[in-house]
Amino acid sequence: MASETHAAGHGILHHHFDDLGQQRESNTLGMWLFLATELMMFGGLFLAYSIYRWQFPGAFHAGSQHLNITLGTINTFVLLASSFTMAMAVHSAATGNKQKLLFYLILTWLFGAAFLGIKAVEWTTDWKEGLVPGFHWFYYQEPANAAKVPELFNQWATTPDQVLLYFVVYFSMTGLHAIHMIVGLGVVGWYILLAARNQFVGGNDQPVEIVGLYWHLIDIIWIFLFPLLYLVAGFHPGGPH
Amino acid sequence: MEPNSYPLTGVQASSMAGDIDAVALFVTLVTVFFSVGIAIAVIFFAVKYRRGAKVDRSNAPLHSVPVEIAWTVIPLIIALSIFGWAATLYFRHTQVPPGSMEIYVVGKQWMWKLQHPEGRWEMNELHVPVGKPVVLTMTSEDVIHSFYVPAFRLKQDVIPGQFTQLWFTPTKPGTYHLFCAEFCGAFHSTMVGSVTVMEPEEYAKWLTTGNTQQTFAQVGAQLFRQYGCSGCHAGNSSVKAPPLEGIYGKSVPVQIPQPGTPLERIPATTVVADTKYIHDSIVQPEKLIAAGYRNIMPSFRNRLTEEQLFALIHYIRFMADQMPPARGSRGDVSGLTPEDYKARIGFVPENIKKITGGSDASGGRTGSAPSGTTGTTGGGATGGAAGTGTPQQ
Amino acid sequence: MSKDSVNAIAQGDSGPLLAEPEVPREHYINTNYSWQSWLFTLDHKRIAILYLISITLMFFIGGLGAMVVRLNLLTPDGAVVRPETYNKMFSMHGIVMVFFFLVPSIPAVFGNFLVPMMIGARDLAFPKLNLMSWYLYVIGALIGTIALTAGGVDTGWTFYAPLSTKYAFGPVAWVIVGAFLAGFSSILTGLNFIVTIHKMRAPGLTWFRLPLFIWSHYATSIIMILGTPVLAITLLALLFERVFQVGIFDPKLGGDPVLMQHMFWFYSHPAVYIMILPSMAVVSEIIACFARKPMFGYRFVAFSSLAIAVLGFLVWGHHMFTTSQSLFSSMVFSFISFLVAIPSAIKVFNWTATLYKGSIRLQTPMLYALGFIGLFTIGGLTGLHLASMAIDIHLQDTYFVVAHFHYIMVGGALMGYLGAVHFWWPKMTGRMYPEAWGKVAAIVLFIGFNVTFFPQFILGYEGMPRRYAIYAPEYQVLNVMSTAGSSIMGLGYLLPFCYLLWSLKFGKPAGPNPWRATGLEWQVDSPPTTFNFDRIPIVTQGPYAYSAEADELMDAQADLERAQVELALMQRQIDSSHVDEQEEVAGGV
Amino acid sequence: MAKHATTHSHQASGGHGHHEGHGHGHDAHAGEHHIVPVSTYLAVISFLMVLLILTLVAAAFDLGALNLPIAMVIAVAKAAAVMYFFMHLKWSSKLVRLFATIAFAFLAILFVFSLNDYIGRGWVGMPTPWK
Repeated sequence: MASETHAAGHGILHHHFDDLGQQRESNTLGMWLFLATELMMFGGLFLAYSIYRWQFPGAFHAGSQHLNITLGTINTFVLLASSFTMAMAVHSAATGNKQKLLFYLILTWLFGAAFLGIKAVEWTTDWKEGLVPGFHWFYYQEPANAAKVPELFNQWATTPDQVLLYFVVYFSMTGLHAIHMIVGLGVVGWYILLAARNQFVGGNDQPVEIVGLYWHLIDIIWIFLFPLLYLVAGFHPGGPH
Repeated sequence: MEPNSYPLTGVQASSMAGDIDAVALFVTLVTVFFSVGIAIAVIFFAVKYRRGAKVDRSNAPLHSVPVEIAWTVIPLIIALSIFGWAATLYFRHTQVPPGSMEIYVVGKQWMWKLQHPEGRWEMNELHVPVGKPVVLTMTSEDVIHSFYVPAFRLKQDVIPGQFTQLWFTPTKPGTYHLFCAEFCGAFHSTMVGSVTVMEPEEYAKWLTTGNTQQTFAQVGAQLFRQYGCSGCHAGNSSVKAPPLEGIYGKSVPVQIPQPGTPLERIPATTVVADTKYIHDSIVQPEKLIAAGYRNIMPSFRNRLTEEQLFALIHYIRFMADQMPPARGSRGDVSGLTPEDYKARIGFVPENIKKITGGSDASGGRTGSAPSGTTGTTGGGATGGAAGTGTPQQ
Repeated sequence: MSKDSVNAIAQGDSGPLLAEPEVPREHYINTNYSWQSWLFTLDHKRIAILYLISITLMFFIGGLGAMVVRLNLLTPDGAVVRPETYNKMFSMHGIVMVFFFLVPSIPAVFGNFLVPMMIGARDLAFPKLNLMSWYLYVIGALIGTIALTAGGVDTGWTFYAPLSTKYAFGPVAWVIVGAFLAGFSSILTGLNFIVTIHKMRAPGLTWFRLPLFIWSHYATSIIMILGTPVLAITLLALLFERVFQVGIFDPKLGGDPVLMQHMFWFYSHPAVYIMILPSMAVVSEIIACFARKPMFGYRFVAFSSLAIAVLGFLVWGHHMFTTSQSLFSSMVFSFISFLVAIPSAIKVFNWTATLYKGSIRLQTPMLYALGFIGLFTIGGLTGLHLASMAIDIHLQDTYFVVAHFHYIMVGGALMGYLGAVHFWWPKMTGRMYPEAWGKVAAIVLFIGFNVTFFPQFILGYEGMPRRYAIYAPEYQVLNVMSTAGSSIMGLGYLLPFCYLLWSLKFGKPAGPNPWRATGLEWQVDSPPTTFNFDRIPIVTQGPYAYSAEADELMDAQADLERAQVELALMQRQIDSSHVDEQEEVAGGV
Repeated sequence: MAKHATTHSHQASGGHGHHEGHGHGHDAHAGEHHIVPVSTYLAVISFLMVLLILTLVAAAFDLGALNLPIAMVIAVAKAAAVMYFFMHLKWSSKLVRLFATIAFAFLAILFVFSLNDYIGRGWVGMPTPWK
């Protein structure tokens, strides 16, 4: 490792910092700046979402009908819970409790994996139903679903093309979110190994805090995605026809 | 041709050109004033205070709030006056004058197709009479293009899936460049042509020559039958769909569908049936539902070319000119009583009474059947103003 | 007086060379010559050098595109290549120059090299991230340039949908990947700068003691981290749409190509400030140093950088006056565009005022800085034409726009970059460049630039659209003029390239502070050691503690001494015939 | 050599001092990390779960145009709780809070100025006259 360390007694202080306080603050600030870029990046998709939903409200209502609200709710629960366990992991690292740190990190990882698993189940269903734009889009072309097209007109005032646009937005947003989850899982998994090797002891708890910030941001993005994508029409898909 | 008063800028051939050149000249003068001023100051200082020059260097000021304020506020005032002037002009540029002669433009890689209502169409060439406002209604078949006539000092992007408009009043007969200004692929630089401004009599003569077996409305009428529009929309065909005679340029009652809310519960509102409304109704029939009808029309998005859409729109407009509906006929939806609605579709939209009850609108409408292009285009142009018709949730 | 100094003076250099002209024994370059020590370095200075080499390469690739473009425009029907090739060439020129040269140019080279030194730090806050940003840049640039040269794309650097997603030929997806990676590299650079400037300033170095270079780079970094992610997601969406033919901007589905333009310009307009703010940073440093005066209105210049960064985010719609953008929106964007002119004007006025009562030395960096002021003023003011909505409907997408942004990008950003190269060359390499050649190149470049781009203003007003391979014959005269100018400009670029390379071996050793400049970077050796400072300095004063009056006195004294030395030398020449030997010794190894 | 020394001292007095010292440009106090009691985290996660249920409840009623704003308000409350407590903004330095705010401010710029256009024009794209 080229970044030799020289502060006496502290193997964790990098050479170019004066002291641990400065290093810790820099790391925190750096992570928050990175989160700001992540927010702006998702922001572009949220903008596209807003504009198209405003223009094609029907498509977004109709499209959201194809999603499984139950699984979405469970996933939201899972991700909120993982945020809690991650916060606890950070707490355990700060208090120097290695056993608890390991426990909570593993729990966080499991929650994250569960989230992706459930997401995978949802996507598989979409795939089977032919709701994946560009790859497997036939739902509204199927003879069996021929009746759905006039229904789209009558009930949701929309067309298959616009529902397709909704699904493009849906897969872009959840896809980008899932990529972030996968990265998060990788890092948390690696940190579990590091924690097992006593890497986060003796005041070196900050890496856990930093990865925690990232994890919470993914959670926050999902907090918005859930109502925006799943609950467009809520549970009142009403309207007699 | 008379000598050009702005040798560096080319001919001014539209009513906007002179004004745009004037504001551009002013901004150019500002540019010259400041850049020359700065250059002189820099050179003067560089010479006077060059190293070794025996000059007074004592008490050099390092900051001065009054000076900073001065050179903040003065440029600001200049900048904002330019903004005001240019914005006023631009505002005028967006207001299509009533009674403009309408020409349809379709851009595609790498040609312009221009359609005169009288039936004559042109490729990469545009003939217009001098002194008469012309409005181009434009769209693209593929990528973004931009309709640019330097002599008019005007351009407007031509965007797929959207209508854009550009109007101008040619002021000087002659032949001018027509360019595509937005990069549109391999042969972008050959997507050029010419605009010929003619004396009105010449133009009238020109219109009757060449490929004019059919008027544009006749082309539209053919499509109207070919694509089965007449099956539902023709005057006597059916009660499933609103008849289209006479609706162009008028206020028509519509319902803005709200997802999940049955049509019966949605109050009706009115929009002006202008070019945009009819275009939308063909490619996005689900967006606005003619009040009192079911939403059963299929979308023609991607099934009709933009040229065909223009022809259909023009035909519907033509019907308004030629066949004013009699009061109370099927074509005149405003004449329907709530009972008529009930009989026809089984329900009455919530506030339809409010809208159809006031007979001023319908009275005015049947009273003077519009004749000639001028009247209806006026309606169309103002329609653009009033009928923003954006769904509100 | 030491023998060395006497000899340095005896050599008659124009600036008073009082520093010790010797390359220090140990510095960041000679610590290790192995390729690993360069490719895995965490030293901000070495990473800066890596960037310098890679962006110079990119500059010449982009320049190649420009050359073909200019040659082809010699005749109205295309002198050398077919329209398709022409389109690929201007796209290559634009994409390479914007994404792989201008955006990283000053921040990644000089920002990396100088920010830590100027604030008295040993390195940037995140050295590994810094190295990673270079790798992202190199990979992105490689993918991008290979795709651009091997296949070629005809999208222009703006990638407008649906042209780029459906209709363009060639490996558009790969070019987008390249630009995406370069974007990420710039995010990491910006992040590093912000944290470093906030957290690693030397004791006593308060915000208002910071050099304006730091202020400008701070503002630049804000744009980098907040703007670039939006470009990234736009490019991702384009990529998705290009590869799978189903996408967010597809008009066939009801998607809106104008939304793509909104998202693109949300980054790409502020990106103009990513390119120009660092140049302003350089110019502020050079003007103060070569006028031997503190910056006039320091605080106004500092805050105008931040004002530009923030206001710059609110004006992107002025690129879209001729699209279907709503009138209201256009009005707002136009109004703010006029406001953003003000902080730029403040800077220009303050630079000019700094010259007043200075002791002005017209050495090469100063020539570039003064050239910058002139060209940037013209470029900025012609921006008013384009911000005026009514004029813009005539000028949008014509050569007027081309001329305008080249006055900003080349006349501004590139002049600043070359000024920085000359100003900090002695610091980076420890050697002086040949001053006379430097001046010649600067003047050639200035003339060539104006001959190239001034005619384009007229071309544009006469209505010649940009990106035309074939054009109407009446535009030929001005196009030929422009091409002629570009060949002069090309020479102006080759000259520095040659003499700077030459100076690496044969240049005179510079000593720590050849310009007698203030600023912490000048207090360390040239080239500096790996960790810059032996001891972290304590700062007690603001920047630019120059005094024109004191310098004049010192110079007069130095001139006197030089005259004495020359006299002595002449005496000695008469006395003995061993002068040659002495000069050899003084000239250094 | 004497000359060199003079030059150097000129710089030192003119530029920045070059002394031994160990003060810092940063606020040493803010660097300390706060140990948050577990009870706080428990309270926050309970709050989040309640809000999740509230989201579902709100979605079960057809409130027309109100559904979306309500859902968004709840989501903002959730996000705020996560940021404030889980992400330690409550105990963070002013600088970190500032940048957290700036990110949202620039996101708002992106939204407001883009939507400005869309709300200001008819969908099919004719320039909408000034009103």
